[in-house]
Amino acid sequence: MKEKSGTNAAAGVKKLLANSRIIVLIVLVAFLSLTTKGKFFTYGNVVSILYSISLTGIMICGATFAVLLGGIDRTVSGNAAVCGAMAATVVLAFGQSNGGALVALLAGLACGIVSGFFHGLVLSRFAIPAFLLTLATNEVLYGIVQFITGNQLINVMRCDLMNWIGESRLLGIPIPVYILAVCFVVCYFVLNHTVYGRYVYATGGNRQASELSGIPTRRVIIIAYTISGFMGALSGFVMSCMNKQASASQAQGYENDVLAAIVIGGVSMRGGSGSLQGAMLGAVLIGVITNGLQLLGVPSIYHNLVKGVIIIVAIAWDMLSAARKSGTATNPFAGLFKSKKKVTA
Amino acid sequence: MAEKDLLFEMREIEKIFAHVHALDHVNFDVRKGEVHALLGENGAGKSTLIKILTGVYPKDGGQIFLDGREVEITSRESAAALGIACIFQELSLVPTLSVYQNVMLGKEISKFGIVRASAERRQIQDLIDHYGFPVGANDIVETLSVAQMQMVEILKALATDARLIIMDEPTASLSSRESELLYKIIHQLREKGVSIIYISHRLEEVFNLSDRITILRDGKNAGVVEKENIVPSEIIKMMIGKEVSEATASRELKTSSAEPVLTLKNLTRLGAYNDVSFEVKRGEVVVLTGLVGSGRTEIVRTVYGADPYDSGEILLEGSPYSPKIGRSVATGFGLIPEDRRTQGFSPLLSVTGNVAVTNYDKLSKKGFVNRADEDALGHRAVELVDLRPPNPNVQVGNLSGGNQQKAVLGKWLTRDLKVMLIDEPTVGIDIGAKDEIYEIIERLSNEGVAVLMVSSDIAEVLRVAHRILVMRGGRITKEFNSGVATQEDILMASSGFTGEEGKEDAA
Amino acid sequence: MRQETLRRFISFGLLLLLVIIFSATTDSFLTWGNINTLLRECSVIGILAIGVTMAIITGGNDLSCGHLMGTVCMLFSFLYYYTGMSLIMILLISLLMALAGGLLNGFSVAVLQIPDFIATLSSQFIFAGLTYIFAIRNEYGSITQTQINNPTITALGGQIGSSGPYYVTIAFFVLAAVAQFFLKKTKRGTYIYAIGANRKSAEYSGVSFVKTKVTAFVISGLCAFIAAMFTLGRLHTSEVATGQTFALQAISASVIGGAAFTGGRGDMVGTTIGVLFMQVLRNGMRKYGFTTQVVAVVSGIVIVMVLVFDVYYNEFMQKRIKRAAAAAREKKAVSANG
Amino acid sequence: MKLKRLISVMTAAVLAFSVVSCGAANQQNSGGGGSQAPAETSTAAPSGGETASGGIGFKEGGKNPYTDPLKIAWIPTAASEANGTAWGKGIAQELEYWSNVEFNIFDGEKSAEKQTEIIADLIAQGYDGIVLQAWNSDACAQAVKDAEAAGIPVVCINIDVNTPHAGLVAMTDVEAGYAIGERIAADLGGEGNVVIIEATPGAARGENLQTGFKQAMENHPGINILDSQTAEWNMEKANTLMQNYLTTHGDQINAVFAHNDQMAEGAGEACKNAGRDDIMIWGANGETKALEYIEDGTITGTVYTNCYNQGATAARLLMMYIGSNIDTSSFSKTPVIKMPPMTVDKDNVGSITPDMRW
Repeated sequence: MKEKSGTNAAAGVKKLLANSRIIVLIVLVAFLSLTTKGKFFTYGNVVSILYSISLTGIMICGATFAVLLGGIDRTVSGNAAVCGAMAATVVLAFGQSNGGALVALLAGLACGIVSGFFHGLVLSRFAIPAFLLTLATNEVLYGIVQFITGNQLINVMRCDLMNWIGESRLLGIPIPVYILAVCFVVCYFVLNHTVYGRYVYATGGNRQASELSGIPTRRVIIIAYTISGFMGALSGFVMSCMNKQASASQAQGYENDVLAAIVIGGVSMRGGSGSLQGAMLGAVLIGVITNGLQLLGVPSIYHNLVKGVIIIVAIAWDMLSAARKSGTATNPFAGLFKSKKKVTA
Repeated sequence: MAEKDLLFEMREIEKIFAHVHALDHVNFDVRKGEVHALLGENGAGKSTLIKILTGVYPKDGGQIFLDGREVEITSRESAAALGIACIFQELSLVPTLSVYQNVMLGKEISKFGIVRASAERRQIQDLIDHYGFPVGANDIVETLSVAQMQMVEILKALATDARLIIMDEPTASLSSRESELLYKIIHQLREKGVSIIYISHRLEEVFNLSDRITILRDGKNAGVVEKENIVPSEIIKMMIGKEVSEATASRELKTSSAEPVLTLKNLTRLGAYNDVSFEVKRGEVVVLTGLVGSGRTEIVRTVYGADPYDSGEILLEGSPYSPKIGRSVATGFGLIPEDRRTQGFSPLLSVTGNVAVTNYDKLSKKGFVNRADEDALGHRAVELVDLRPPNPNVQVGNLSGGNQQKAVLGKWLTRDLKVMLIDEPTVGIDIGAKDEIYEIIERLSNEGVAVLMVSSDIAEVLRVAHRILVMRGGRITKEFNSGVATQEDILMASSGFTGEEGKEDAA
Repeated sequence: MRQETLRRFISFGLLLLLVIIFSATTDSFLTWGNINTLLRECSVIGILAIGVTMAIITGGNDLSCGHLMGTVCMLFSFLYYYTGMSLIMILLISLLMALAGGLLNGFSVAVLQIPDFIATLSSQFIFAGLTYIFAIRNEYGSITQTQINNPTITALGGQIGSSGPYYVTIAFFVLAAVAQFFLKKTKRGTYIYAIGANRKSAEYSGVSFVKTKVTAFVISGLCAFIAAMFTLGRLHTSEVATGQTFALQAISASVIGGAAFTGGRGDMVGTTIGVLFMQVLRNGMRKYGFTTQVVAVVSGIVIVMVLVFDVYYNEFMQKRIKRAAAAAREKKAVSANG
Repeated sequence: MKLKRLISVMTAAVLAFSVVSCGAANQQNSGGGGSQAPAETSTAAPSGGETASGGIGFKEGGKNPYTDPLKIAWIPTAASEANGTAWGKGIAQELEYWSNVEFNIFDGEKSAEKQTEIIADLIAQGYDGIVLQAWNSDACAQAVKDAEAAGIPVVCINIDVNTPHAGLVAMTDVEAGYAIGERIAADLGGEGNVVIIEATPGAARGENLQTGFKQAMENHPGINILDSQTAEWNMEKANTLMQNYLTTHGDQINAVFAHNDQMAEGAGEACKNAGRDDIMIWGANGETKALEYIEDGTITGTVYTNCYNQGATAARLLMMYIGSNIDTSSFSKTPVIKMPPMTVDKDNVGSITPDMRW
């Protein structure tokens, strides 16, 4: 949790620059602006990058709560698919009216909340690895989606409200980007300016100590996974609006992109450290890399390779610089080549 | 200093952490077959020096000599090769492996990589029988008690027939009986010519065990004292640079006349405590003392609601009270837990963060946090406990032991408490910080808070208690509530002596 | 009872329960043909799980072993198709590729000190990228495949006699036994447990964190190579998506078998039970002709129930042991004072 | 009723053997480097397999498809894909005519290993027939060979496997790609620039469409392929990719070719937002939503296939083999039934009646 003890803007910027991801981002932006003859750094392109990460971004707002508590939520994609399918079915039942869309949204979000609540309940009571539990329940959710959609595409073409969300723009910026911004601001506020946010960081850092200082740790965990379920569902609804369609295989694979962004954004997997803005920065970084590669016309087959290398370089730089600063960095190669020779007499 | 019988010498050692001088031109040497104590407050550089000697940290300046020749210690292996073995404060055992695997870790007897387990098991069992340790070679470490684990640590050092064994706070969690066993072993080692560097906060232990004492303060040498001219108060002054009175007898004990805040009636829990009844009055400091494992911590955890109890009754200000951990803080309880590192604080939060987390019932407005109020409370907590350096924005995990405990105290001082529960407040804390913590406890009782404290540090008990209850095997066996109690009275009561010499009934 | 044996007893019991349920309710489950096929199906994931378990025991993880296997398969096809190299050379280069993959993971975790999750997540991207690059293309640049009908490779997919156990199943059990011996009986194996359970203490005793982590990931790379060869034996070709979901299945199997993300726990017997459990569940579900959605929901729920039961039973046993010890202590104290 | 069914099965069989390769793709798809592209047109009658009686009759000791209970399996690449479901519906509708058939669907989970595993299991369970949408023509070949050897006829849908087996009812990937290529070239008058939105690299359908499209491009040197990148079958990713294409190439782009309808719809949304209604956008598969997008002009056209028919044809072919004495494992070449790729655009989209839409 970034301590704002009145350090002035300069110190803040300095700290920001120390974070290697910002530097990698700046280097990337500069490089891409030059090589794409200025096409990269235009208003339109920046908006298109934000648009491309809006769905994963909404999921990240929810999943970060789970990761800060030392867990993981792989069911963001399952919740998105269930909510999308439920919403499409409900809105069709209401004859694709705007009122129907609102009811559909509530129905979808309700599914997300129920799913998140269940995960919180189980994970706070039993010491099960969240990675594995949510892996299994994601399968269950996609099974439920197949029930709802009967493995067919549910087309929702005529609903004005959903079409408005899916395709229209305000001041040139698509609605999903606004939704992402609102989610980010709300979650940022909850994490950094509310009691609950402080409880999340305390419980993530040391659950036993938090319990002993009177924090209702079980409730903290349940609420965290409920928020994650809610955000997954909301992202699913927005996706269905964009695609004007709900399908049984919607949002598959998004849980890996969400996890990659959160982890690259510097949120520790053991819980207790990292921030929402860091996770969002991870998403932006991946978005910029993908966008840059597409603009440069790099064939798709090389995208994965480049993405993997850049991530390793950014994180390694971060880790080594942190170790060097704190004076504990012994020569990493010492262990590798065990010196056979006697100690220099 | 005769050169020849010097085993180890460290000259002009320097170490810089994030441009802070942790060690500034420190000199330190150890003779063969000598018990050399290293004293100094937390943060004086003791453990940093040891970590350089054991190759954990690289040194930034100075030289190290073995038998007169200069040596470079770059890693654990090179230290072990030189015959340096170390027992660290926080237990460094592999919980999922067995005792013999732990002891032989890194120096297995093996052919082509395949370990000859039976040979190792026999060798370790012989060593155990030789020194009479209460442990089996095949036990899995995570099933052992803290005391037994400490024994395995020492076994590890012995197994490498090291020439220098460094012991960092070895008796912190041992009972007096187990400590006696350790002293016997140290004497045996000294006969065999093994040198020992001994670090402990139990000064009486250090004074009668060590041949020489080196004192460090703020990363610099503060003096070397031979066994003959050890003067306790002098040495303490060198350690903390100011006067401290060491109590050998308690104040005038009295039963306070104020109305009881916390009352326990025949409280019982199978295997922990049995038929315990006592009261803690407003503004009174009641101390439960006794041997490790006599049920004291369990009582405190039960009152706080962390553990259940089988039968008996608890009254708070006269009315029946069933403790629930979630509501304890709200109803005015405070707890300084036994194991500070794992139960005391959230390491990644700052002092302000930890303090705020415990006080949100009065800090937050409708769930929202006011950053300014939080900072104010953080600063107030830092003043109340006189945290040095007084910066509330440092992560508590990075503070020294004494400051961590002050931060935990700060969590509660900022609240208006009815009952303050304290469990072994000064384990692993230096003399200076200990004194300040006692002053804080006294200030609490003067403000009318009922304090129930658990402690096995006799000097501490005498220094702080208004009333002393001695426990053995889960029962209160003796109460001192009048006149003056001395160190011997308490020692005798807690180890089961009933006044006649020499008869000790079973614990 | 040691916690380890207790944990293994539970997972073996659950496996047995599943087999009994399926054998009772469908007659086509408990036939040698089905069991033989079942063992064949889970062996490739089993071989990968051996490597993954090593990584998990060191307190880490390996998300990239499936993708590495895919890359090795594709490299083999690439060399086999485009270059006239001898089989031995191709096998050697593929082995080097697999070990290099393991080394990359080991290097970024141990030397660059990147947390296992991020390191293997990134190497997952790198291996996927390499697989695309090695893919064989027709003159229009589209990815296509070719049959590998080299006798030795196709033999790998075979079985003893006409209905005997498949070579891949034998390889899996042999490798599991060798790995179990390595973990329990050798120095390097003890170091893997030590680094996983308490890194600092292991390092203080002279165990090199770097070397142990590199060993674990290189073993995982070796397992990926062996799994790749048997996959080629089975499919006679390789395609871009080969193995991409295998890592998650291998991790699930290891954890159900008793390995713990916190490190220091787990072994090959547990992992083998976990692999068999997952496969019996998948194979059994297929016997009822449920619709695809029912299969997904039921198998997901069964895994969740197993996880919850496993943890609950452990807690229950732990409490019982503590209470029994406490009662014993109490009796001793009473008899002393009585 | 049974007799009528037998006759219709027989006619389908005859149709299979005298298949006429429709559409323009007549030249042999040589395909460099020995890769056998599946779309070989074959008119060869199944050599061998004639029984002594010289005609097609019931297999001695084999199952009588009308009375004995049968078990048929359908293995799509992914149960959750719309076209997979449509084929499944088509097969189910067809099998309703046979009272004694137990029809089960197994999820291929987009993995050749998984489909191989399922097929091995079906052999062990003694299934009578398998309809397979292979994830990969080579990777599933061995499993199909095992099934055929065990006397289980395997009919593939859309993607063939490189081993002779009972039959293939193809939606024609290469021809579809070729047809779209020709159509774009014609509409642009032989001159102009095209961007391609690819499927997930390595997916057989995507690669075949790309091959067909590039074959067509050989006839029109004037058409230039500006860029070709993947959107992983995904509508929202295609939307972003199209925006990036517009950013990079701007108004050079005259046409877009996407490997499936959803990606084409994504590109359509992106172009609509950018105010570019001059760009021709082509998809493939012919999903209902694509047809509606064609109707309101967001995308130009697609290649439609009646999946229900395709499924029914596959089922019909399979049932024929089960009853007959034709030993499909001894085929030297796989008989192919081609579902004619119907290029659909604004004018003829009306001809696809609602019941044909999936």
